[in-house]
Amino acid sequence: MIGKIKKTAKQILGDGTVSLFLGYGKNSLGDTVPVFIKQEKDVEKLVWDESCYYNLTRYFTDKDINQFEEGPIGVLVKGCDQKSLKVLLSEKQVKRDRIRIVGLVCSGMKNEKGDFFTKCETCDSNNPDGELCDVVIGQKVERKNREDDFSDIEKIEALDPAQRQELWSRYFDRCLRCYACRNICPLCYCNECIVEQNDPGWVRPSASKENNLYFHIIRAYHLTGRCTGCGECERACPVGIPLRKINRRMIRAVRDSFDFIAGRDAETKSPLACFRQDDREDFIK
Amino acid sequence: MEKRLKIVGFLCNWCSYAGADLAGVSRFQYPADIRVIRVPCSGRVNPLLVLKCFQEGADGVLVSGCHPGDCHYQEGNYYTRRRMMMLKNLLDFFGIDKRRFHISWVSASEGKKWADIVIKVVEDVGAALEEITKQ
Amino acid sequence: MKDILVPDLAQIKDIKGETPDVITLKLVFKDKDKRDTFSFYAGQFVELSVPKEGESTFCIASAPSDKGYMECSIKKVGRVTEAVHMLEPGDTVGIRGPYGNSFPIEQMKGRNILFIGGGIGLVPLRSLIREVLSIRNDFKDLRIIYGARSVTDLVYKDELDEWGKRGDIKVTLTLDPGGETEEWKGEVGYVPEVLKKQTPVKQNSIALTCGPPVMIKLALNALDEMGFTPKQIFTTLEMKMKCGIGTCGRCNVGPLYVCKDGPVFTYEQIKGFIEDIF
Amino acid sequence: MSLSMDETVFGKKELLQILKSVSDRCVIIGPVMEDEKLYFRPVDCIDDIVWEFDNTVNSIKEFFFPQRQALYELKQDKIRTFEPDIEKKRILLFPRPCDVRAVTILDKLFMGDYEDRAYRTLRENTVIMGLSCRNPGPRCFCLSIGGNPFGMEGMDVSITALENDKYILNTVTDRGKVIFEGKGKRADKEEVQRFERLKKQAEESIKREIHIPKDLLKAFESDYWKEVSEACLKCGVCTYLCPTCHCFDIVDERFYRIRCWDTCSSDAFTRMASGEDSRKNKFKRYRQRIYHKFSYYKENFEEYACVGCGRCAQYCPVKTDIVEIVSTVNEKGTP
Repeated sequence: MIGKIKKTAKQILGDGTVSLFLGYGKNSLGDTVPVFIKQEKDVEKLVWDESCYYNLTRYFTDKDINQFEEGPIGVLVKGCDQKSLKVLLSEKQVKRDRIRIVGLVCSGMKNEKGDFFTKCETCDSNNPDGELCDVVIGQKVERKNREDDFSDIEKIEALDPAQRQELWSRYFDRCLRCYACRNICPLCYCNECIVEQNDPGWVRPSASKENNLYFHIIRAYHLTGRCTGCGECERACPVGIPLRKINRRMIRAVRDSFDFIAGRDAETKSPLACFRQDDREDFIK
Repeated sequence: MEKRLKIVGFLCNWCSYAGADLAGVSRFQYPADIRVIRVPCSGRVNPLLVLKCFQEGADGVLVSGCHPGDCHYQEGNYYTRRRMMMLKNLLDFFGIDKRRFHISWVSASEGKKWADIVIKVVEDVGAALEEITKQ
Repeated sequence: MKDILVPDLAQIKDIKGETPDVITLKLVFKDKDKRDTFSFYAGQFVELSVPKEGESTFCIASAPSDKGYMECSIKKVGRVTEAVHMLEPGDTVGIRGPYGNSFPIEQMKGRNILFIGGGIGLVPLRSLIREVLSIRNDFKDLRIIYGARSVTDLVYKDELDEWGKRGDIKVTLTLDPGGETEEWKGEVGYVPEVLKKQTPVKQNSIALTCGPPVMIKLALNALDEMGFTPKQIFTTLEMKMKCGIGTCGRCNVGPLYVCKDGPVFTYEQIKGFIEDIF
Repeated sequence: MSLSMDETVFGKKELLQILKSVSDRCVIIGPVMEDEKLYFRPVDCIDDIVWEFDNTVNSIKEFFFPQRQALYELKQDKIRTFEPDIEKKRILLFPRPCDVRAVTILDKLFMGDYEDRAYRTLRENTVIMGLSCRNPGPRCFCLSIGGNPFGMEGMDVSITALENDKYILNTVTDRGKVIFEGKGKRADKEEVQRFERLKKQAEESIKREIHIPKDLLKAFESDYWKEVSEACLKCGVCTYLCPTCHCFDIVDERFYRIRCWDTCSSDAFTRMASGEDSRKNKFKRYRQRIYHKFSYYKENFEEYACVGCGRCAQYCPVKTDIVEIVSTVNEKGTP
């Protein structure tokens, strides 16, 4: 597969279709890292293995990568990354004609310990959507769709409010407010995040149990109806806060209330940006 | 004297605010634990405002707007409905008691309904807080 | 032992409006000892706190020879400064300082001095100009080039007039194109351009500049082109600061901290780090 | 520092006994497991402490320079200051030599020209009992930056595991001596030799080396920094977990003035109220971090602000490797 990836990259870099190619490479420690390839000769840096967990669509909205001005960007996307890409397209954050999508069939990514990520165990998108991709590389794999298994969330819901509060405050107590969760998220692209605004200070910048709680509520709320569950936030978190659980809870809420799943297509508006007259209102007095 | 609660009410100018006014004029009795902020539309109530209230120590928050179909701006309250539904959902998951956050539709003519809602909200918030202090 | 990060309290004695968005506060320390012992050099700054809002860095606008009080001119731009603008005479603020180095007044003696200021950047220069004028005979030619966006944005108008009438100091005022009115008698054009037109003598001279970052950058270039050596050019820099004592780590220009080693630098000191300043 | 035969040897039980005997007078801070990861935390139960580990997620800097610290309360016309919470003395148990060395590096800043009172108070009321690093991790590079896996710099007591139930103690300062005076057994020749042997083994097992160019400043304007920072996310993982990163912010929360950690990669770090930001691009921020550690700090305090713990490379969400980046500045960066 890596041969085909390199060949494709070489080709589109060589004929000038793209000026930059986003892929996976290795650093001197042997860790997989995102690589930014600008020259044909550098395609040899590309790798493909079970540690290519990065969601490279994150770099489309990176203000420091001005490559779009020079020409389209080529990118490797797995099925899960593609969902984020669809949200970005529907939110007009990236133009389809400015990217070349190389879809990769993926049979799961593993963490440093060698275990599959939870998201991979319940993955329903091993095969990228051929209609969206310019090229798809890899043999199609058959996997059972298990993405609607929310039993982990239900376990938390079964607790009473005080217990839930205690559970989360234990996690948020060690939150460093490093914002890795926000910064790695392909959909957290606001020009100025509210946590960095000081007037009014919506969220207090110092890390305390309470301040962190509000930061995480706001983060999760802002991703409601948009998050595709790629789980990069949870992976990036240095102190192991199960952020994906929060996001998945909202994925389920949006699915149940609005019959919407983010990342299904690149056209439908986010559910909080539209409405139906017959939305449920049993919670309203 | 019993300790007063601090409940922030975001009231739509076109309906609930007038409803609350009517409640006053009609001398309907309701607790004074609510502090009213007049907003041009319930759609103006950014969920951040609700969170900020909680963060600054509010015991409860009430967002009140027009009945569906009655929005002065045609559709503001429909957005509110979706937003607040999700916010309520999320707060609940983090263990912030559901009873501390309320949404209501009160029209300009529903002075009595306003008074009843405030009574109910104060009761709910009070009960939620009591549980918290117990623990 | 007193905590270095804890301010002293000062009372606002007077507030003077300079422009629609700049006011000058006259501050007096509440503590008598502090009032008597507080001294500073022209170019130094203080950290001013407003309760509930925060702390920000402001240059001292009064001269060291003005005893018993201190002045700060503050432009409304952000959270703290907006809060400052809401204050009234009699209100209390916190003051830490003075911090930083100062203008090289000894080195300036016996030389021609060129002051180049833009907008609110006149504040630290005003402190220095007042000081220099109080010992006028120690210096040779004095020249001020000061520019602002429009007539209303000129700060210290009364003093500028006064200085202009003195005869022993040449004052050139300029406004950004479009900011002038019909009665305007001064120059029109950006400060660095006006500076180039004036062709000040570079021998035995020292140039001092302060203003918005773009202006400083272009003024430094202009002075450089005119043949001023990097050692002859002094600039006072303003960067985001928090601690004021070189520990919080944000205001550095290379290894030098604006709060501790600055805010007054020679062009020579900062030349290698221009990318990180402007 | 090498050992003489004045050192004492303890069994694990004995050590626990001694620690327990002081635990009512002292707060004990040590490495404990929390959801499968190891952190330094004040412990309630000494038995929770982990005795064998690579390294913790957090460094010990937070016990001297807390992530969030109320400095004082400023209300209308009154200031109320707070004392750091040191009702009891603290024992910091088992930090690695790199982390302890980091604290001595921070001392130069916080107890230098301007003295930070809170920092000094916390520093003076803490006894540090470090644990030598017998099995350095794959990302460690302390040797090449002036540290040592068996280093004792900054420690009051240095503890080294000789074998399963045998620990050799070196009391470096009087503060450390007081606790262990008259206890334990004198180390014999064999034990001292074993210590030396383990030390050598540990040193040899460190394969990573950082090469810091002497003329780093020459590469300041190089495009190299744009290249190496491309993948950077501008998050604060590296700076917050770094044992020497010390930049902070001062903010108001209600009437409290709070000092909290800040990071040079944050959007708000150098942005002024006017919107001007002198380090707007991420390559500038990344360069600032590298230069602060390897150039500016060295120039101001004669020491690199890095101890080679490898946390930044380990926890970086995009695995940016500081060793590789700094070591190749010369060949790739100098114009």
